[in-house]
Amino acid sequence: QEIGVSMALFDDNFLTVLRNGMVESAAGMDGVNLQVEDAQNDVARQLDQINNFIASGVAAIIVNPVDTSATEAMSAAAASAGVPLVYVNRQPVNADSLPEGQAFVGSNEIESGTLAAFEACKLLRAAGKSNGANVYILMGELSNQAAVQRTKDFDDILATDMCSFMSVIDRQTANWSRDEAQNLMTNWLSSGQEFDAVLSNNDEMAIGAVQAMKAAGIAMEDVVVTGVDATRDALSAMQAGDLDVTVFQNAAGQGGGALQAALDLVAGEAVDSMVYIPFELVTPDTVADYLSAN
Amino acid sequence: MSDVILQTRGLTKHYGGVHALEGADFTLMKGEHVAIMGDNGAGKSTFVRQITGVEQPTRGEIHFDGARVAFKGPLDAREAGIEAVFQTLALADHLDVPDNLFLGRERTKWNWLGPFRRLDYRAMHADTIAALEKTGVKIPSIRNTIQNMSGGQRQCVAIARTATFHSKLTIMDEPTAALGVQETAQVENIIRTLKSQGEPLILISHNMRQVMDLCDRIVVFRRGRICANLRAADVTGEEVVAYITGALTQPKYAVDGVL
Amino acid sequence: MSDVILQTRGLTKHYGGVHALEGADFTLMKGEHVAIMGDNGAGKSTFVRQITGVEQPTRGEIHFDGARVAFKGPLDAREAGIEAVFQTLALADHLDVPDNLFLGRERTKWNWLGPFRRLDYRAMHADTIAALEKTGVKIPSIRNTIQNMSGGQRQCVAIARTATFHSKLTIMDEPTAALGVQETAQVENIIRTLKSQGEPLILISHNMRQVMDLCDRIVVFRRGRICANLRAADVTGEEVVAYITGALTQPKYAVDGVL
Amino acid sequence: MTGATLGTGGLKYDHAKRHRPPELNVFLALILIVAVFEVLGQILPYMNGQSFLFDTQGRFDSIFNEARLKIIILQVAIVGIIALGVTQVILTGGIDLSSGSIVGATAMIAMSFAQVAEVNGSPNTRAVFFEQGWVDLPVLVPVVIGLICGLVAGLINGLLVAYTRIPPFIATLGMMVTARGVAKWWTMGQPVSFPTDSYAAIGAGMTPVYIFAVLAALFYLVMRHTVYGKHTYAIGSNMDAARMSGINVQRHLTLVYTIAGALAAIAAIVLSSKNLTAQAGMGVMYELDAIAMAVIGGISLQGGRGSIIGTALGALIFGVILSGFTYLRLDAYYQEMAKGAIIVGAVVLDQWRQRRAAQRS
Amino acid sequence: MTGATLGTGGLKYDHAKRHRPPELNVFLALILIVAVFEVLGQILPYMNGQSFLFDTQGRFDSIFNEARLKIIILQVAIVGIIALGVTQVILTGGIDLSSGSIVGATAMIAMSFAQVAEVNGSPNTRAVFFEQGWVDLPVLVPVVIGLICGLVAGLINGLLVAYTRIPPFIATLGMMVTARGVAKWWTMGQPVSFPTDSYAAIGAGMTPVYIFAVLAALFYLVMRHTVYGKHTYAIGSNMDAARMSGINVQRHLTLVYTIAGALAAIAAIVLSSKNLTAQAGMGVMYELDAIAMAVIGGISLQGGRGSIIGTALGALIFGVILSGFTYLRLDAYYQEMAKGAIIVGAVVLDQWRQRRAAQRS
Ligand SMILES: Nc1ncnc2c1ncn2[C@@H]1O[C@H](COP(=O)(O)OP(=O)(O)OP(=O)(O)O)[C@@H](O)[C@H]1O
Ligand SMILES: Nc1ncnc2c1ncn2[C@@H]1O[C@H](COP(=O)(O)OP(=O)(O)OP(=O)(O)O)[C@@H](O)[C@H]1O
Ligand SMILES: [Mg+2]
Ligand SMILES: [Mg+2]
Repeated sequence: QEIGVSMALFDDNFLTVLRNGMVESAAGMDGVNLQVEDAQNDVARQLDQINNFIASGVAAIIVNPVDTSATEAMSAAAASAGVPLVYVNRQPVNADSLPEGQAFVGSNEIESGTLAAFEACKLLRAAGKSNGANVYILMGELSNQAAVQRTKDFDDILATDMCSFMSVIDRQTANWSRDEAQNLMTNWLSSGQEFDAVLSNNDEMAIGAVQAMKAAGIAMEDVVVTGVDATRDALSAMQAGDLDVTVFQNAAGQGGGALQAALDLVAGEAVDSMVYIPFELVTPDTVADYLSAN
Repeated sequence: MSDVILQTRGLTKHYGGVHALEGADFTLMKGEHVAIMGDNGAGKSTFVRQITGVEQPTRGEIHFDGARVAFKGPLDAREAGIEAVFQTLALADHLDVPDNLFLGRERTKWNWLGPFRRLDYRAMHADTIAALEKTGVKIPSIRNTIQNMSGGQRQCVAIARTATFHSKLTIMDEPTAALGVQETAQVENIIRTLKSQGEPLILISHNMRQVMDLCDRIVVFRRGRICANLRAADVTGEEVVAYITGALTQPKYAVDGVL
Repeated sequence: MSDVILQTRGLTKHYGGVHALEGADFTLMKGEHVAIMGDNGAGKSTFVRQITGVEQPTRGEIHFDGARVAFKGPLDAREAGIEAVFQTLALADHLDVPDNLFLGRERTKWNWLGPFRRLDYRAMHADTIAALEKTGVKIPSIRNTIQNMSGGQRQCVAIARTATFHSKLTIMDEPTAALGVQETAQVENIIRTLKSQGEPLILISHNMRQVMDLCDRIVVFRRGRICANLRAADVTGEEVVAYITGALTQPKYAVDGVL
Repeated sequence: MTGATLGTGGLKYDHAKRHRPPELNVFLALILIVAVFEVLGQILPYMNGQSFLFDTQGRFDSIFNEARLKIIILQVAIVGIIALGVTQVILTGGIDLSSGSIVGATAMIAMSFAQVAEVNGSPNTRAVFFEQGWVDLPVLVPVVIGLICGLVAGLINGLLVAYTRIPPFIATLGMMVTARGVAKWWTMGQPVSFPTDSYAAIGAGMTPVYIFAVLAALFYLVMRHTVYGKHTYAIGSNMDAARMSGINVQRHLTLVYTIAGALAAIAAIVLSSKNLTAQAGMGVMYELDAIAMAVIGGISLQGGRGSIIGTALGALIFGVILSGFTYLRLDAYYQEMAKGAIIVGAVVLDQWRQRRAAQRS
Repeated sequence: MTGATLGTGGLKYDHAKRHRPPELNVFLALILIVAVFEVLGQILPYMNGQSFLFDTQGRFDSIFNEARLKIIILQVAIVGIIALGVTQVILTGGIDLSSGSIVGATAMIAMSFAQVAEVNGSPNTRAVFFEQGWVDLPVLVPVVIGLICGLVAGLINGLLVAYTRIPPFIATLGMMVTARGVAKWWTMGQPVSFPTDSYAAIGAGMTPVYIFAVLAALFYLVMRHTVYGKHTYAIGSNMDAARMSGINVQRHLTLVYTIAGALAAIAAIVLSSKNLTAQAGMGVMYELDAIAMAVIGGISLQGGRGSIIGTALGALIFGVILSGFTYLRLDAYYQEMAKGAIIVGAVVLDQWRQRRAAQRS
């Protein structure tokens, strides 16, 4: 069986794990052939890829949407060609109204930013800064949905009574990149402003910020740094005491799950139209459990 | 003053430290054919570039057809009625002969379409052949692009362009430099026709015989300055060469007491 | 055969449908100065481009200095000992005069550095002034870039470049076209010096007086073919013009029975 | 045309040899690439003899794999529209790096005026102008607003290039960065979805292909038969000569860039309609694809040479490559590597054939 | 130099007026931009009179905000290294779009030979060559391998441009796509982290700035005082003339692109070392930044004009802009919009001053 897979982006650490999870479980099955395409973060390219899959006559399609609000056209294309379609990892807008033969396997993006920011809030309180704490926010690429969502989650937490003591000095984008985050953090440091926490949309940027702070001789115990993704580099940084919070999402599990759902749909079996896999908070206390996970 | 078509006063152009043109006072009467001569680098082409608006002079005034003018660009000069064959020819390399001949004033149909009006290739084509035949040049196919033309063929295209459109003043900067014997004769005929039609001309040339044959007056440039203004009928070729090389200077053009 | 420096047999070049050069058989003896004349577009420059390796001929053989050659590019031709002034001059617009003069064979120091060997600006500078003075051109500052030079100044730079380096064969394509009276005389002197040194030369020119003065032999091109091969001492200017215009053709060059 | 009217004589001239349109080479490259895919499909064992263009499984009524033919054109139609504008810019000797970003910004802005009032029965509170009540507007509103966005962006490019004389690369690079900023700022990065049905119809099905075809035909005529086209070529061939010939170069350049902006806007409208969403990241790298299409189609980056037909063929080559890779089930990694090689290969082939033709003749 | 040796006479010539290096304009633009930030810092109320370049809080020994000065240069040093190579390519009249992707591929490959054996006490089983036992290698190994990668990529670019005569835009666009594919394929998209200490030292602290400074000085001398430099300018000024003058244009172009590739590789090594990681997406858009730096520094995209000093100043302008925005805490959206405008503005200013200078003199 030929299964077409369109990934939002190949050079994303998390999605790479997810993709590999899928490829590995396919390798373990007989007669299942995966064709994985890279949509390079372009919704239009993704739709074209789906149409190309249809032209090639694949049995089912798995889509990791570039953008969850761009899924309507994809659902329509697959449905009219009668090809089963499974969305993975990012919840499509039309999740409640998916056509017959389509499903979603993944998690709710809202959780990740919320978990991280709330943990930061608790850590700052524990450190006795509940009468006022300054934070910097590192945002991902502004045209990217995860960046927008996670930043919004941060804001929502910061707006709660419990965490409103945290005030944002500045928020800037570092485009998911460690290098840009490093430069940005150094720029912030050069203004000499005091701060207590750095909330980052992903781990890479958090690590960049950590590197910049360490280069400037700032003691990492005094600053709360949060990321999202639980990448290996991040876990290592956490073990070293640099990173305080990150959020884990079972990527490989999602990949395998999506593949199974697709095969079930092809076989005509009943499939839950929504399968949720929750985010999990990672702190120095629990880091050991995740070391070999992603 | 109504007999004067072009007059410059104190026209000056400096390029960085190079004083390419210094205080040129020049007058051209209607119907008159004047030659400009001078060493290489004497400032002749620079003078032409100032009066055709290709460059902005550093100083000085230009009066054309009774009014003071300050052309912002060659478009202005052409609209005022000055046609020029530049030394650099100003041809578009990738276009063919008719395209170049009519560049900027194409024959068109459906003119209400503004910039999208339709080109009348047929009319331009026929006119091109006619214009080229006047210059005597042989071009196997006018549909070939200019970049594939020989040096003389290009020059003839540029001359044909100027000769095709009527103007108040024609300027030719070394028009026959690259031309063969026959073509030179034809172009000289074109110039004679202009004379008989009473159209004024400024001709830059290094060819003494040609200048003596065709022009009423010779203005000599030296080191960026005018150094002589001679009636062609009154001088010999040797005398003109003497002015060019600096052996002679007319008293009224002497600078700093140096003749 | 050892007296022959250059010989072509059946040299032919077609550009698309244009038969620019057709079966040219041409021979040049050591120490001989030959002029090539002909209408505009007759194929003279095309001929030069084939023997200097700028283009690859469609057909035909070239023998140079006793060996059959097939130059892949102008670099080969130059290394074989052919120096040329092209009609298009081949100067780098944004470089200054010494840079252009020594382009491709700079005076250098520290030669063990290979492509990164150091330029000896001082030596090139001095030599440039000397070379320019031979051509008689006046250039206010050789540090100015070529794009800021007048037409004649450029041409003199190109000529100075060729004259500075010794070669087995020198080719000049209309070298004095843009030159003034004085500069032309100087360049003619350079050519006479070559003659006295026994260096062979191919000179393309439309200037009858010049050709008659300087050359031993005149080869006339017409419509892409050689139509006459004349000893300069044996003919008059009028006769040559007759060959150029097609009034005359030498019997051995007649094509299809048409003279 | 008889020989007599073609020139004023001189050399012998062989009329038969004259016409050798360079687009022919591009077309042959296209055929060659299709053939390679077809052959690979036959010889690679895992392909089971599946055909690239033909219907071997009886899925369609015709002998062709219609789904493939459609997607080949459909997936390049939108970038193709941009490429038409970019072609004109390149013909003037310029370059337009901003088209992809203009697509992003225009798509966001146009889409936000094309919102439905209700989604699945409940009010569409996420509509950008929900509070203003600007929902369910007639389709003309978003289209006109989108076009205006593109025109303005193009106009700014044009004014910068024409009047300040900065290199087009820089003017449009600036616009590229700025327009991308606008796209993100418009809704603070939020995507805009749920267009009205009439807006959604613009890019539905094969409509993008028709729009591309009509525009391509139109601009083919314009470039070949109007003063606008002639002046575009003249400026690209020798800007100084064009100026000295009395062409109003500044006004013309402004017009060219403005038209390129408008075409990017059309592409944006079609794209957002086709995808039923607008995203700030839309159109990233489209400018490079559009330029590559033009150059593969034989447009010289020095300006002055090439034709719209070439660009259209270049777009098709792109479409074939993209589809062909999926058809061969090539790993995404190798796809990228191969895509680079094929782009280069197509142009090399073109150059090589051109030079051989020049030599042989 | 005396007047007598400067020329062979003719016109009156005013030696005093000759020298007006165009880099001066770029430098003035730089000063202007710094001044604008400084003034904005004083007048914007929320800035509390904080200074851009000066130390108003007594944090440093000197009067300058040294942290700011350092980051201004540090954040552009790496792209600056690329820009040195790109400058040479542009001077030949070409363009290099592949440098960013070469950075990505080289960083991945080099880094995978620079892995430590143990992370946090446990074996680094994820090291790319863990099974082969290629861990804890001497720093020379990844550096040399990285350089070879860059050289090979550059060589391919150069051979394509020089021998097949396809436009550099296309050759390097192909390499851009291909190299990005290689970067992703090398580890199937996995990032490579945990380098050895010696590798990590290459990009630590201010070392990138020193590397940039040394390379810039070196290439300044090379471009100005060696045959290599002269031929680079000559080719960009008039390739046909260079060929007819007997320069081996093909060999020279190959060399230029190869050197550009090598500089991209150096940048990649420094970058991955500085970040202690290599990612397939590294270096995206660096090529455009590098080109923009060069053009802001006055390098003409037509080739033949400009100097390495200009590029270095262009890089500084970039650094100042980036730092200045953060300093002003400008919203990310407005940053992008403003960045575009400033790039354009800097070049417009430069052009305008040059033209005024030409006019006035
Ligand atoms: N843009 C420029 N910048 C600097 N110098 C220039 C520029 N243009 C021309 N010059 C200089 O001005 C002088 C006059 O040049 P011009 O072209 O007017 O000479 P000319 O009299 O036409 O000579 P020719 O007979 O060779 O055509 C020359 O010395 C030339 O080097
Ligand atoms: N690349 C080319 N493609 C097509 N035709 C060409 C090309 N180069 C030259 N020609 C044609 O070949 C013919 C000969 O050109 P060539 O330059 O040899 O003439 P020429 O004898 O040097 O003339 P002139 O005295 O004007 O310099 C011309 O008709 C020209 O149009
Ligand atoms: Mg002149
Ligand atoms: Mg010639």
